Amino acid sequence: MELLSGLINNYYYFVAIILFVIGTHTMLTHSNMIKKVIAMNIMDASVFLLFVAIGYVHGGRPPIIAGNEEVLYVNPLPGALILTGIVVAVSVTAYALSLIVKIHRTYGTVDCDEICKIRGDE
Amino acid sequence: MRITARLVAPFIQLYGIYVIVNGHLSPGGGFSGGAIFGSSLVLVAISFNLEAGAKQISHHTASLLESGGVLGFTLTGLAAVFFGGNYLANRAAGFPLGQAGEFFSAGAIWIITIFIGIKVASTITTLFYNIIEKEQTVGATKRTDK
Amino acid sequence: MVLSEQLPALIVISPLICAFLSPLLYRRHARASAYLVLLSLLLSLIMAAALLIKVQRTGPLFYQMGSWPPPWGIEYVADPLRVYMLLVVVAVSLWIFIYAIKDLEHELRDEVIGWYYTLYSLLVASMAAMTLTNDLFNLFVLMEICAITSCAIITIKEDRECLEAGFKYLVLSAMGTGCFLLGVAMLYMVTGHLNFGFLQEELSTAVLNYPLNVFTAAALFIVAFGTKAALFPLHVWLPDAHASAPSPSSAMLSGLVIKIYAFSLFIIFYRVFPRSLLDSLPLSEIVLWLAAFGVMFGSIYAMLQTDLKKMLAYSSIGQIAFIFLGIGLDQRLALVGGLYHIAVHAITKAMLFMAAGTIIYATGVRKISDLAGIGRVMPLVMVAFTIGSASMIGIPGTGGLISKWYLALGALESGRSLFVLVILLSSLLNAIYYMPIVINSFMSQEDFGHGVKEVPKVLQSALVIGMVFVALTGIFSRPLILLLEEQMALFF
Amino acid sequence: MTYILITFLVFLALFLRFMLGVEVRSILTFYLLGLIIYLFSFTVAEMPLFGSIDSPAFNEVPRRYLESGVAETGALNIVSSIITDYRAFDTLGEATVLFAAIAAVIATLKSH
Repeated sequence: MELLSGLINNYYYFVAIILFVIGTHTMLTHSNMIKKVIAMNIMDASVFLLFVAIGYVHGGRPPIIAGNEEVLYVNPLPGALILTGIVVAVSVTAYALSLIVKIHRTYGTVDCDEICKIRGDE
Repeated sequence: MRITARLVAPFIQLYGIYVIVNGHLSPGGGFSGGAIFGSSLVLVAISFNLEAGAKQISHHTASLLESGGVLGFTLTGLAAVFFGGNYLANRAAGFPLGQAGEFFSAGAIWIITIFIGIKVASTITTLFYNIIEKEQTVGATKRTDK
Repeated sequence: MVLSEQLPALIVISPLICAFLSPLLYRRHARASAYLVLLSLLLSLIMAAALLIKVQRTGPLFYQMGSWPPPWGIEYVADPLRVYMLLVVVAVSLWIFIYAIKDLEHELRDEVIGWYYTLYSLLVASMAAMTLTNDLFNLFVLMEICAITSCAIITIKEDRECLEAGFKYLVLSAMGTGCFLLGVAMLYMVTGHLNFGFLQEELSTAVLNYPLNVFTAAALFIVAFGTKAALFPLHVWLPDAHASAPSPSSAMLSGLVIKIYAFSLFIIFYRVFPRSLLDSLPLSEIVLWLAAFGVMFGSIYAMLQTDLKKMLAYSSIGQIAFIFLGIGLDQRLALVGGLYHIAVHAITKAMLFMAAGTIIYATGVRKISDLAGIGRVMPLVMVAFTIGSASMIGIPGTGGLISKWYLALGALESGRSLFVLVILLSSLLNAIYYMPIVINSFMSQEDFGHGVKEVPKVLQSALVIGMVFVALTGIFSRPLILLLEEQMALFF
Repeated sequence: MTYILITFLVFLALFLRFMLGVEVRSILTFYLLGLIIYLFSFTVAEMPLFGSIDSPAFNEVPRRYLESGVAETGALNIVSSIITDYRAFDTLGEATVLFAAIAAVIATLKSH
């Protein structure tokens, strides 16, 4: 019961973890390369979700200081870190996609199993 | 479609620049602004053709801007060392902070944001062109084969 | 402005600036671009040496990026241990680059060589920064630079095998960084810090309130760095990637890139997790057993290979496991051995890959069985190969013996004589697969049956430098061992 | 203690299953990942409460960013001031990643 109430309270974190596992699963079981790249993005996105959720404070406002009155702002650090993380994920995706374009041109397929078959035949 | 693109593109570009230069005052910054600006160039290229897009920013300029953007960032950091701070220092290196909330404020942040904006915009266009151009040449050779 | 205070940043920045300049420069002056990389690496090397002297004289240097004190800004730390690693990285990459200038001409097309220089200097910069950084998130960003560039120097070759190997490497290392970032998120959640020192302080209390979070983070770190450093069951990407890459890339990847992850894991174990946590968790036990399996597995698979570069790649799996063995034994002398093995293996394996690359350059032969009699045609290359093999096996007088000696001493001192057996057995296996090549190449009755091109002076000189390096790790190991012992005394 | 072992073994098993056949592989992966979710759910239940002001992450670090960020960097947008000032080296690394991606893409696509 304690487990359940903990999960309900922290369901943001739990969803992020589930997404992470879905990403891992897709990455490991699907042989299509495009799907692998999508799974990679799901994994990254889930971690970003977790990170940003850490920074949230109930009733907090976005950390853009306006005026001098006392307002509660959310934690700005995770947001800033994730901004970096997103760009990193984008560049990895771009590189992976260009690699797939190249692989498609040389092998004529984007399926890992078929590529293994082609290489086995050589 | 083309008319819309031609109509909208300058506004998107203007908005991108606005987001970049106001990065220290409002939500946004180099990354988002650069992405907006870059995608406007991609939009033009998609809706017309590659040459029209290339007219807006040529291949050579893009790669020049790209290296220049990061290099500018690095050199800003080195300038901080030169002025007596540590690497990438802002206040400690004596960059003028100005009055918070004004347009020209926050010292090195302002400079760095612009460099990032240039870098990201050129990156998006270069990525797009590199992947698309190869596809086109491959498609062209295939057609001649037939 | 005191220049010597700024060294940690400048060492990283020098190859970075060079990386940004070289695509602009290469279009007009191809040669100048190569010299620029050479110059920047040399500059970094000189600065790293200066840093080592300074650090040994005045103690660790804490460098605050942007002049912000640690919990708010990013901190770089230069203590003798990290600077030792930094020196290994910069020196070995400078030496490999000398080899690369000539070797690349026949492996890559002209247009991409400029980009290769860029990627190479980015890789060096990221690795140099990874040795010094004291911040978890910064480490993540640097790991991604390292992952992208190290994949790119594989896939740059016009070869379909490279593409597939590169993709596999990219996907698995992206998974590794995903796991790492999840671990970072969990640690950040319970402590609120990213700086190593502050984390260590906070974790000793946080582990009482949130034990599972910390344990999961530790497990995720092992998975992440295990994937990236090819620890035994997570090594699936390595043989293809290292064997199919251009020879300088193979030397770089096998020599430095996998080591840097092992070193990062070591730093995280001992600088982030408090001592009490390490003692109460079976972390090092897991690493230890995996490493022992890896040692045996890598050696046995290497014996089965017919391709020269593939054999060297499998041998890397066995050798990287020695470093993890040092971490796993969790004992002072074993750690000295493991960390010394980083330098030894970086130099030796890089030289072996260079020798293999030179053979491929001159003759085009890749199969081990075709190497019979090559020693009489290319004596210098095979002498280099022999010296490298000797160090791999651990023949007396070589660096390989010293690191294995310390590992065995450590294993004995912690009462785990089983692992002494593992070390001995793996040396035997190494001898079984390295010695036949050497003996065949010199003693074989039949003549070498392939055409031989002349080996350029640059490649020869790179091999000579390599031999000197390997000899140095054997003969003048004393100062380095002393430095490591002194540093290890801080942990125990 | 046992927990960490299990988590780790599960990850190991994930990689080991490359050696099995396709059907066994997918079923095994499915169960293993179910197990991982189950294990992780304990971790999640133990995490600091979501959105709470007392969570350990909301310590002196973000407080200083929020309180004196404007005075110290001159930027109203605190996220901006973190990425381009307090932790500017991360951002330099990030710009470098972008540059590396471009270099990698061009190098990969040109080499044919």
